[in-house]
Amino acid sequence: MIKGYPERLIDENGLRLDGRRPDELRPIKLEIGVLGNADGSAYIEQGKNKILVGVYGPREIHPKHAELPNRAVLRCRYRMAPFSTEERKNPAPSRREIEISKVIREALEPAVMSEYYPRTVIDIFIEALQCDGGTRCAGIVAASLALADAGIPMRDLVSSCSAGKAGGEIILDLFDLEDKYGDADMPVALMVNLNMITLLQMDGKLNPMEFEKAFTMAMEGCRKIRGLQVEALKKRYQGIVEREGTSEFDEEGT
Amino acid sequence: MIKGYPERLIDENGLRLDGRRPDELRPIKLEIGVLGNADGSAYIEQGKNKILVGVYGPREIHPKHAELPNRAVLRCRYRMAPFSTEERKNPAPSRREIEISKVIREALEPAVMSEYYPRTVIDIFIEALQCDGGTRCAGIVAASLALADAGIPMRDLVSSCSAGKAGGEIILDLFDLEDKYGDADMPVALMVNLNMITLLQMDGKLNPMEFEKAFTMAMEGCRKIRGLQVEALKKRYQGIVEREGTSEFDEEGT
Amino acid sequence: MIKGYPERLIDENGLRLDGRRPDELRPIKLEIGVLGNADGSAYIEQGKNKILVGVYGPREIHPKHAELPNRAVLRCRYRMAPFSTEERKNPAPSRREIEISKVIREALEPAVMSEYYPRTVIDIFIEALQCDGGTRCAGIVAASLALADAGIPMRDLVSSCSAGKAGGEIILDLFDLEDKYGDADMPVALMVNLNMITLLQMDGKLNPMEFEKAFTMAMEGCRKIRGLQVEALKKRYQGIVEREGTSEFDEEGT
Amino acid sequence: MSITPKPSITSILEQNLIMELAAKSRRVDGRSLTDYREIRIERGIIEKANGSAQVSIGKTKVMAGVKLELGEPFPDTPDEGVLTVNAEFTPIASPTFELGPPGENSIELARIVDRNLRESKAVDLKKLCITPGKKVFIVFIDINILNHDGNLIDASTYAALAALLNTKMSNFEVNDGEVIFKDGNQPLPMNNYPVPVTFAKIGRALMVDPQLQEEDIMSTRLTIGVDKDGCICAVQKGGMGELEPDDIRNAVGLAVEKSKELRTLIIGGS
Amino acid sequence: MSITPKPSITSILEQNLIMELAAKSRRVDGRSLTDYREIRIERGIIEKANGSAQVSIGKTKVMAGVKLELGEPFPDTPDEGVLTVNAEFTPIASPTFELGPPGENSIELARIVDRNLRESKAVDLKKLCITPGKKVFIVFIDINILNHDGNLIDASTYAALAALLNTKMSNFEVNDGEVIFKDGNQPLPMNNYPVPVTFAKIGRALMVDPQLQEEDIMSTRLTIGVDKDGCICAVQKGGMGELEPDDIRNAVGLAVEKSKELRTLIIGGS
Amino acid sequence: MSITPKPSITSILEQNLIMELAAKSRRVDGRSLTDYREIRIERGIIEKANGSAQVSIGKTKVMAGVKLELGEPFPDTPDEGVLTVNAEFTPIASPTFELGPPGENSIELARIVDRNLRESKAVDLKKLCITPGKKVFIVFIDINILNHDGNLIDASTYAALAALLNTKMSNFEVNDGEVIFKDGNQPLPMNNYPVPVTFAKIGRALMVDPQLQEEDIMSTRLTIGVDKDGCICAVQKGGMGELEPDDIRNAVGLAVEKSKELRTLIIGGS
Repeated sequence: MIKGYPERLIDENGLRLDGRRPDELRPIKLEIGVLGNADGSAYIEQGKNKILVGVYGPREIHPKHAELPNRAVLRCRYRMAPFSTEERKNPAPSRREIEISKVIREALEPAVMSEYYPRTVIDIFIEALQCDGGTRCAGIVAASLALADAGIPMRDLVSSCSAGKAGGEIILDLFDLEDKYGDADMPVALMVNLNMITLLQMDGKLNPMEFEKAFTMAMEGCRKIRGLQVEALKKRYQGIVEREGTSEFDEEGT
Repeated sequence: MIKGYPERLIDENGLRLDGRRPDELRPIKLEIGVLGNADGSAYIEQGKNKILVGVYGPREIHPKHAELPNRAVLRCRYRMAPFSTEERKNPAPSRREIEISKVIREALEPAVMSEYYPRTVIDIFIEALQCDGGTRCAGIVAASLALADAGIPMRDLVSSCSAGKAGGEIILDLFDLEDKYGDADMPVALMVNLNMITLLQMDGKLNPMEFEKAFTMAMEGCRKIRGLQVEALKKRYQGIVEREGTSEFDEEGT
Repeated sequence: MIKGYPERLIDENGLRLDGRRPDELRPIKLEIGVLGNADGSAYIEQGKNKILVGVYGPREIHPKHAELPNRAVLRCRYRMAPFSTEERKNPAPSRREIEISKVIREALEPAVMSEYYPRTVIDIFIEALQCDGGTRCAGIVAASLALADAGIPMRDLVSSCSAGKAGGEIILDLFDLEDKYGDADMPVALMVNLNMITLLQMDGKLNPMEFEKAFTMAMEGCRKIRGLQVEALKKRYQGIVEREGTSEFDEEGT
Repeated sequence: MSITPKPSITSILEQNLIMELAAKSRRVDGRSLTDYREIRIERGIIEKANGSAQVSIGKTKVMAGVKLELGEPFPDTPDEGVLTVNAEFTPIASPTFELGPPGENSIELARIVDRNLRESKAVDLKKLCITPGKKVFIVFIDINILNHDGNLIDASTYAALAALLNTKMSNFEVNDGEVIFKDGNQPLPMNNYPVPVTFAKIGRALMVDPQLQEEDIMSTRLTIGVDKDGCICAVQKGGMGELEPDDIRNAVGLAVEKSKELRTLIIGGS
Repeated sequence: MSITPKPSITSILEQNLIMELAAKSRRVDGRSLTDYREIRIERGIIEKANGSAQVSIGKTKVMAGVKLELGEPFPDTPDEGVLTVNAEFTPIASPTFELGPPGENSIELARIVDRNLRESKAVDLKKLCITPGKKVFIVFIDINILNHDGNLIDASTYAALAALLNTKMSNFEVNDGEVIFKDGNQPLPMNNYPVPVTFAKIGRALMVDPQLQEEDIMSTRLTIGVDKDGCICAVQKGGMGELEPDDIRNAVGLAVEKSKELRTLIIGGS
Repeated sequence: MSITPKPSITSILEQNLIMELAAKSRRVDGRSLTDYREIRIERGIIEKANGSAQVSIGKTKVMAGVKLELGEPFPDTPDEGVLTVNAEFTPIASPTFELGPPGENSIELARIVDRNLRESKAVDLKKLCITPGKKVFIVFIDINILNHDGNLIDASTYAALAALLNTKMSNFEVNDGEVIFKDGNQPLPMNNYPVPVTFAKIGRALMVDPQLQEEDIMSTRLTIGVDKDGCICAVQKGGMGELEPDDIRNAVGLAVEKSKELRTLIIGGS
């Protein structure tokens, strides 16, 4: 049930297999506060990517000796559902998932003001329900919103997007086929206001000029995505304000 | 080395493959106090089933944080020896063994007066040395006796037996071939004096009338088995009294 | 890529496949203090065997409850690198490695004066980088030196060598082919000055007279190897003295 | 190793409230003892799966995905496809779920879903055989718990059943033992539609579809699976308590009734 | 990772008693240094196994079961069947046994049993080859420790040997590489009967068949496996202590003698 | 599950010293920001491996071994050999390394080495195919960290590359799908020689080849892999800190330069 190799990734009009221009993002849908139990949660659809993030914490950490005296510990698990990929994924954690969990945690560490919550843990659980390329970036985007939803203070939102190369062109936000059959993929995470990179990976082949072009394009993508993140937060915040406004009595205002 | 499918499970005289009538139990042999080290132990043979149960406790629990402040924790492991089945069983715990460990523990929980021993653990180890259908029931019967042998107070003995359907008949105490090629199997555990069900599972296909008939038959089986359990305890108790009677000096009477 | 079975293990001149006489050791090279981080370390080449040993400790033990109140705990891991053998070795610990870790620890226990360091652990890590027969003996020889290098007091050095039988002859220090295609292998460890055996294993077939001859030959091998161990320690000690002598100022003499 | 679980985290006040209401056949959220919370089913949400469904029962949310692969049959059923159910309690679903390999609760859950489907012969496994003893379709059903607010067994089985009903398999020919996929899809061959109804016993009351607070203080759980013919196909008692024989009889009767409307709902939009 | 074990749970008083007795070549249960406890062997108790035996030495109780299956040979012995020994320290056997994957003690035990059988060529593995390099019989020997009162090595090896001697394999024909089973049974082809004799060193005394209390305070354990020809086939020193060279010489001499009567007992009723 | 690591064990005094020096573009061991420590490469030290190399960068010491075996290709690249990289942080290498299955650091390390080799197409995998879809050579690269004094990524990749360049494979013929090995050896077919350059950011300074003390206090790590054509083939940011966009631009420029001399050194004596 393997799909064939695509003949070409960019057509004669300079458009991609899914009809996008080189520097165009896939359609993105963001929702905040989608889970009942998690302290914060968010859901992202980016093309066919569907990713759910739940945040618990700050909360007590077990085992106790894992705590840090001067900050909250961040724990992060990125996990692909068995049905999320073309071929079924074995439920046991793969090396890929373990590495991605690490780079996502490291992409969020600089933003989270963990020093406010010593001796606690903040758990970030990322469930990739459907994977179509760029899931670590999409996961970071949603995780950032879920952290905000949990009320955890951050120095900046973390926005994330990949760029790369396929069919000879530098392109933004690669989907699965472009990632698999293209020439290079470079996921980037940026704290836009601080102008600081918190994730950078690349594989493939790019000469230094192409690298620069892709890197700049990825940062531009991050900025666009930040706009969507802020919009989603506003919508959520408004929603809450409106709902709270309708409550009959709310003395303590919590 | 797989045996063939049996032609029919009930013959023209209404008898089963092993010659039993529909409501007849397999021959059962019960022994109590069969192991040297365990605090309590029991052995059951039921047809070809051979099961050994050892109980340790109440004793200290490790890790300490697993203790409960107001009762003893029960731990239960049901395990099939690699040579216990037609095909060799891999020694690693199977999902089946994990589920059976859970339902057996839950079948014993209502009987054990665990509130007498806070902050301790009572370990129940069930070793199925040969399996021929109905081992979870047989395991419960023997575990009940091993708990008594360990001197752990119980609200009632737990008795257990399965009923089901094969060859169109509702039958008691299915053995392996009836379980595998029959239409339904329903293991039941009953605290006979309290008339309370502590285990109930079923798989197969029974209409509500058949269900009722099988359920009633299984409870009847439990009552018969309780008779055997009490007999075994009397024999054991007598044995102890007699042996103690012959000891030369026993001031404190322990 | 399996090599063929050798036609005969001892030639018409009584020499072995690698040209040695029956009671001859392979060339041995010993180095002490070869690692930067370990508290003590040693390296042995014995024929094609290449083994690196690092010792850490006495140091705090985790988890805490593993400590002993009246002595240091010894922990020992013998491990074969995946590229150390003819066929690649799976990186997961094999039953063979687990058993060898145990017998090596037990071979060192009688020598280490663990009572000097209660509530601590001494870790002995043995990395077999290339294996060609007799690696447990070579590992013990190097571990003994690494313990000395770490400054851990010992009642005696542990020296170790195997003897066995191949091509009808009793031979010393078997290499891989002799071990695999020979008739018996017997690894021995001896504290030479105390004349005490701390490791003894054997497999194969030896009548009692052959056993005695091989056992005696193995102990003789241990004595020769002890000479090499002492020499290596002297060289190392001299090296340190000389280097310390050249330091400009060393008031406390540490 | 099965171990007595830690007790409920529901507050004593809440516990008392639930108990008192139960004694009057009432519940905290106003439902009757035989009412389910609102059930919503979304189908086909995971395009990369052969079939998928997300089921919500109140705030409980479960996703099931079906993947088909070619593989070997079991030795004792050489002419049948293989059905395999796996459940994961993803840690986003509850503050009490822990990471790591599946524990006894998720294994029990998967096995109850499996038994409902297997014992009712829901999937026509004979039709999934390519070459007897050698090659068959394997039906992987993976269940992800996304939010846990009680009654995972029913939600998971409904999601699994809805996902199977949503499953499309490529048309194919068998040529000399090799499977050649062709254009177009066909539905998975289905024979039966088992529907479990789960009860909680609180005090002396037996109530369907317990929410999390109710599960936390129930003494016993009882699941009755009913197939399309009104026959019982799978039963499981859970929890550390006990049941009167008549509890079971009552539950069976009620489940047979209740399962009909639930089945319509699950098959519904397929 | 091998780690120094926790010390004995035997009381100091008992320890002193055993030490003092040992100094006078005596033992707590009145045995001489060269006496085994009573050995009982039951054969064929597990009908579903191809062979089985339960061995008691005093209160130590061990069960061994043999299962035969078809499988692939090892690449370096393509024309031989495969022998595999697995031992489990079931937690019913001792308050100190822990659950979980086999630890170093059960692995060491299984490997000593394995070496005794393998090095003495006890099973005629050549006769278990069906198609060289492709299909052979695999002999699974599974050892369950049921009660631990010392000397598990001897009890386990005797049980394994008795179970092999009790093993029946179906008659079969090989037709075009396929095994066709026929009516009737044949015994497993056996070449040798290795018998280990295990010693404990306590103080300066060397005593056979240590019971648990003795094992708890012995400095060193020594096992000498002797085959039917009076040759040594497997040796293993265990424990954290040391041995004088003459201890080993004495043990070898005694084991060669002692193994004869033990062998008669084990083969005995087969 | 990735978790915030415990903080550095480097003393505050040392930390301050390193920070102060970094602010002046200086380093504790006197190197400039763009200097590597002394690199030494020994080749072919493990005769039983097909290829091997030991690389030292200062006191960091890493060994890589290459083994070739026959096996099956991946389904999506049926006409290519398989490359697999495994790294073990052996506990002799550092007091902080723990036993047990590979953790996230060794997995990340192995995957970075793997990506450098794979993305640059270093090994000509097409030439390692015997029968498409059925039989190919598998190239196992196993990396053992022997002493950890910082910059494991560079040391490991250099060792892996040097070991591949040192690898000899038996001459062979393919006859009817079977591989027949013949006398003589040939080198492994290589296409490219990727060389990563790793930077640490301390304060505002970016320095190559951090030693352990520097790694302990760096905020961020950045690795730029450069292939023989001066193209970037693999990048990885690590650590809990952040980078300015210009840090990355500077690092890329420097890495392209720096990798040339390093490549000469690594290919050097091959």
